[in-house]
Amino acid sequence: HQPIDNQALLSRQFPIFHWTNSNKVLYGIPKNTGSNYGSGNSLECINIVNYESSIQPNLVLKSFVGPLINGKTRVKDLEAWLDNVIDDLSSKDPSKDLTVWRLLRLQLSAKTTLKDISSVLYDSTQLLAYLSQPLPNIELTPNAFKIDQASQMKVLSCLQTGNHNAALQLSLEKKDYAMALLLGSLAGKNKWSEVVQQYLSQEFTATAPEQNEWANLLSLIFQAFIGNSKMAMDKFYRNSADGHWAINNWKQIVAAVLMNVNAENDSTPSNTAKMPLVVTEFLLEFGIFLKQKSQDLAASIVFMIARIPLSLSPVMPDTMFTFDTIGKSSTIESCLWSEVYEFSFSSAPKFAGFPCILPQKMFHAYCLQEQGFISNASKYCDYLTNILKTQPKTDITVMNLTLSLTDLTTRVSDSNTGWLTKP
Amino acid sequence: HQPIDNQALLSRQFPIFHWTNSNKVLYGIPKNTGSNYGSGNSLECINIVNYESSIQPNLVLKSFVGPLINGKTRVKDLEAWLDNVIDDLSSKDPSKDLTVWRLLRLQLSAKTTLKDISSVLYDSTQLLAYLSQPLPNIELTPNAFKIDQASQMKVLSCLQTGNHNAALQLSLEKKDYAMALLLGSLAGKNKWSEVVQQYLSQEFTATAPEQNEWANLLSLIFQAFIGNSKMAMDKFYRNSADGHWAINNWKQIVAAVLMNVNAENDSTPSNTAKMPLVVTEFLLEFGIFLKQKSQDLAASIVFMIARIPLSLSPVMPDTMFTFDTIGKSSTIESCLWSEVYEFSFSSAPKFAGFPCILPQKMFHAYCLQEQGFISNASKYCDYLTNILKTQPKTDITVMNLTLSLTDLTTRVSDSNTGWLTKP
Amino acid sequence: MVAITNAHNELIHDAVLDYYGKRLATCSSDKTIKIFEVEGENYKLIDTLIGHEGPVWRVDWAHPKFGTILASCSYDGKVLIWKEENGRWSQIASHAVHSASVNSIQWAPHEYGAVLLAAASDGKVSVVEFKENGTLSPIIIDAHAIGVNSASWAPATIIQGNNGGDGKNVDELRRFVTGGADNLVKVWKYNKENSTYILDDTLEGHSDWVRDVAWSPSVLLRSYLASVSQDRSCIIWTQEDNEGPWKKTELQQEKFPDVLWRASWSLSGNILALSGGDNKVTLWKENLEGNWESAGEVEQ
Amino acid sequence: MVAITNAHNELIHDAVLDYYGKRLATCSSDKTIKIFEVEGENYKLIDTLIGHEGPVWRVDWAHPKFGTILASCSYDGKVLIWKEENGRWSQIASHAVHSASVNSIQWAPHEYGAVLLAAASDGKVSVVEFKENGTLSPIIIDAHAIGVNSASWAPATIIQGNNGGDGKNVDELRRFVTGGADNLVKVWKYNKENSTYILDDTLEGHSDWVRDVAWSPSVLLRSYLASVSQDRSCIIWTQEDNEGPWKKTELQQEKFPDVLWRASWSLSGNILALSGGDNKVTLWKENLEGNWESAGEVEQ
Repeated sequence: HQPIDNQALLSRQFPIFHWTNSNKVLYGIPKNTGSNYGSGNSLECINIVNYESSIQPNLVLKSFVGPLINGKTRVKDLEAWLDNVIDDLSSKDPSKDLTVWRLLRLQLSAKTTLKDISSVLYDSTQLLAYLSQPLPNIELTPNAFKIDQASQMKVLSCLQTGNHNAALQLSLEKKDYAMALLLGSLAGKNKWSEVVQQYLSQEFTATAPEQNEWANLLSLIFQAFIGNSKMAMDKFYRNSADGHWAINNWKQIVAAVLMNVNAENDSTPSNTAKMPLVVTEFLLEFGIFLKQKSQDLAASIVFMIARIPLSLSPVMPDTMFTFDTIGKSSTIESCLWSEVYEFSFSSAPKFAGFPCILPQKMFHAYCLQEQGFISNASKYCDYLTNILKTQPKTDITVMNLTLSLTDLTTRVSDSNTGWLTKP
Repeated sequence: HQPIDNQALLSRQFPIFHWTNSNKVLYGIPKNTGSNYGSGNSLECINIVNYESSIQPNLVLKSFVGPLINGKTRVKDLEAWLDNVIDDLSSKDPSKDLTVWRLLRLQLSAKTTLKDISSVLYDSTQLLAYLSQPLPNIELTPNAFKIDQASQMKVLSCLQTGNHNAALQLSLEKKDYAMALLLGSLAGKNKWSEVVQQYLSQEFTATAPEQNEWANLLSLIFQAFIGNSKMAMDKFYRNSADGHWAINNWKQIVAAVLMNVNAENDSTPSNTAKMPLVVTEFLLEFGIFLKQKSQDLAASIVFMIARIPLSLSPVMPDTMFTFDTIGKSSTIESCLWSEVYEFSFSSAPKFAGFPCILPQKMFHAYCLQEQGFISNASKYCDYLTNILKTQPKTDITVMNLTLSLTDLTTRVSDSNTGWLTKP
Repeated sequence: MVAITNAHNELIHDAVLDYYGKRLATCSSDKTIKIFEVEGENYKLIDTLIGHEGPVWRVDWAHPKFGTILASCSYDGKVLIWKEENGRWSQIASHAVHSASVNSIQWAPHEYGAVLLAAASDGKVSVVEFKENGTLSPIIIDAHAIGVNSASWAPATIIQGNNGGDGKNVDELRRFVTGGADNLVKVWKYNKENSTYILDDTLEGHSDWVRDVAWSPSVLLRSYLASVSQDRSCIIWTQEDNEGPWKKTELQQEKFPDVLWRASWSLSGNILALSGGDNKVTLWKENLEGNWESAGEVEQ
Repeated sequence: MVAITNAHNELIHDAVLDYYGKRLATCSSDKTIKIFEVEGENYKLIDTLIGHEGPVWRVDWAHPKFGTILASCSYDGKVLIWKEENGRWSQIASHAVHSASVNSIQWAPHEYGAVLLAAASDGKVSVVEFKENGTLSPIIIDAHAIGVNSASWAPATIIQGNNGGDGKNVDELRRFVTGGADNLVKVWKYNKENSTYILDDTLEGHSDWVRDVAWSPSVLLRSYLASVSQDRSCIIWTQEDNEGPWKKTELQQEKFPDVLWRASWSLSGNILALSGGDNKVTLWKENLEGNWESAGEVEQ
């Protein structure tokens, strides 16, 4: 391109576009008549049209059954709306990732299990075909170790003298992991975890490049359930190949862990906080890893599954990462998701909402007014007025939101009165 | 021997012996003058002597610090008495089995651990010499199995589809017990126990006659801690060699199990009822086995360790065996043991004693009077009078004991008054 | 310590102290019974009771509440009751239902009244109650056809009642044990409906005449019987809770050197004393495992 | 739908509806400003405002609480203030501090008062408050030496105070952004102590003149700036919580077909409209991953 002639630019007719206070837009677009230079070419037409004539309104926003008020909004209506959105989106684009929508839909129901959530992340039925294939009939040749009788007797004597450590050490020296695991189980939870850890690190190291990454997953599942998730994440942080595999397959990873919460633990509905502690730990550590690798949306989904509240506080004491939005907060989906997610906590005792999503709710209200959905915008203004009353008046965000709400409320009521001129 | 001449017997002077109501005995023993036949040989001397001149009084009975009354008897005194008895008995006969004495001594203390009890049953320090011997440096050759990679992937897929059973089955088919144990641990307590059971039965069957019986013990320890004691006993019931081994080595067996209660579980004193459930189950099942094999005293010791109360009710719902005495109830040791054992429960909340040992306490009182320990006998009469008042009057045993107590009390007060004739 | 020397010139078959330990009765082949007063280390012959026409086998003092009363039994087939009143002894009753030697007598638990159990070589035992107004008709039972050598009362025991017409929920259980020349030991139980004692159990084990049986006075809930025999063995019989089978335990594996003659339990039932033809009085007690072990010997 | 045709014969540089959507002001290279009344589908020319001596670049309506007031800026270096009273328009003030073309004007958030921000080719921006009694001395700042093409106010924001002498715990944060012929975007913040605006941040990224800057009115806690440039790119700048570094995001990887001229955020800040030399008005919004995607195009 040739260098710009700044002066010449002042002689060009550029398109004009302005948003207006009512939900109209003003624009003027010059005709394309070949050469754009020269005076005399002025704007033939300045148009003032409704927002929706010019810009495709967001139908999901329009149909949303919010504001979601506990005790007032019927869960069935919200569920039906979610089902419709899911149907719509998937029929328009079958490849679109609808994970958050499906997850929220599940989280509204008290009957949802972790296995249901697992299936949303990853449909493991695709594995069934593979599973039904018979394995090649490999003849079993010994390739591992079981301790000899003399050592067995030593192990017994160690136990009789109450020396678990010596018994374990002996089994591990002889690489009899089955015996070591049994001994570990006798010695209590910590020792058990140590033995599992040693077994996995010995037997599951990806030594060869062609070593299947998926062996990682088997190891990870075991580590998650012994409460070793933090240590298991190390590999992902330190080894970039493993880290990439984890990022690319995060759904299968989370799905695999969730699928293995056993029946004893999974009798509680998953939209309560009664997930086994080791699973919550795993989700937190994995979510933080994803955050670290800038996989924000994935991390958000993981935190949602862990039922972490939206908040400006770090998700764990020793991290800086927070979970305050699902997806970029300036998108309408993110606003709707936040509100539905918040609503899914309604039945939690003494639940007072997520104060950190107030700006998103205000943004939601602004978008409603802007796109011409005045009655919904009005509802949101009332809703937000009520919420702000319950918030501490000295909170800076509350003050700013109050100002914004005043402006919006004025704008909304002006829209409603049509063309009356103010004095 | 020639047939007895009944008539001739009537012409013989036999020794005469009678007990008396006061604590004296009457006897007359004819002289041995070669031929015992013929008339004219009469009893030269009829002696009336104090009990203790003729019969060795029971010094343990004499020194006993009973009756043991909660709040009145000082535990220190009882402990000192036990220590003295133990010293005495062991110095007189170093080979005498003092297990019950030592156990009772331990059970009076709140600081006693299961490991202490284990050491009383079996001093495992004798194993330390054996343990310090280095093992022959056997080169490790593979003699066990670890699943191949393809199977590993299948296992992973099973887990992803939530099919624990298939994953387990595969590992077991491939005889990878370490993997199977890990999978079992994921699947919950019951599955874990099943896997352990299968592992033990496959890997620990005594196939060859020279197979070390002691492998049984290792297997038994594991089975006890997975709550499989009932099943573990089967082997002892069905196989007479194993059964004999169990009877002959019951102390080492119980000691081994107790020694392996891990620190997490063993922080509670063992004279409370807070033993891990699986250990109590083991002790009950093993005790019942010993009872079945008529090893009553051994069974009693096992039940004591399990802190089963003395009672006429079966120790478990599905058995007929009871634990109502430690050793034969008609012995003085048994009486003292019952009372000390009962006393060791004093600190249990709302403890009302063991009604089933009332006859033994009465018997104890009778023995005291008989052997001339009149002031102690008197204390016991008062003690029993108070206890019987608290018992239901319509209880048959209580009625009978009340009669016996009346007789004894009369006899005791008669002893005290010496030679006064009753009108 | 008192030593009464040369009480009789002929065989002395029994010597029994009374309840208070003040009176000693001895009986002998000389057909007499001697009563001594015993005080501290001294003794003094009070009376010699004459009445029996044959060797007097045993004497037994009644419970003091009935007075100072003694029973005796003899080869002459009679049971005589003697009483001391105002320092003087007299025969107050005679019980002559047996047609052969009466070999043992024993007063019942005093709660039953003045009841006497006698065992005789005519094969019968008799239970006779002496009432204030004179004797009641005795209950006579065929016990061991060839002859009964000994009979011993069980302690008075209360058992669960039948909730019969009398409305009470408890009953008395009255039993005694006999040993016979048929080598058997038999247990008898009182039957209210028939007002007699019926056979409760027959215990086989001895291979010769049973010479003495003794029922332990132990307050434990297990009944112990001791039977001694000319077969030179002593058998202990035990029963749980007053019903069910009797369990047989040989006192020891080997036979005694000579015949065993008498058995008696200490008042607690803790120790069993046996006297035998080897001129020993041996003492026995049960050990923790339920076997019987020596508790010593009474030395001369 | 209203279509105002041939408002001017020469280039129309700006056309802005008032707060109520009833008045439309257009300005042109013909040096005039035309005021139209718009009602439903009809419009009517009310007045033509004459006063500028060069092309009028932009007009901006003040908040109705100040009355029906319009500001205009021109190549002639002047900023003129016009007011409608009783249906008649007149020029009520003139702001002539700049010595070259005034390229953009924008009234401040009405909470600040009747405050106007002007950016001029003399390299300065001026902030002038119009009081009841006449103009206050303007604050003049050297912004971009070669020339300032655009300036845009941040929304009125309250922040934590310093707890200074005035006792309050909150403060007003007044900021605006400028775009210059030096290719830079600069953020300015009011400093109370010095009563002037000082440079808060300098944002490099464009490779040619920045033609327009727009501060998003979004109520979210993140500040968004859009800058468009002759270099045919649009850059979005974001800052968290009013402090810290600004993060730079290219609107799209590839350049636009022609220069970009104007940028404006919708009132919610949800959508960004860009107008450019390719005669298109394109709409943009952020997606879930934080990238910018097309939200459509405004069709003629």
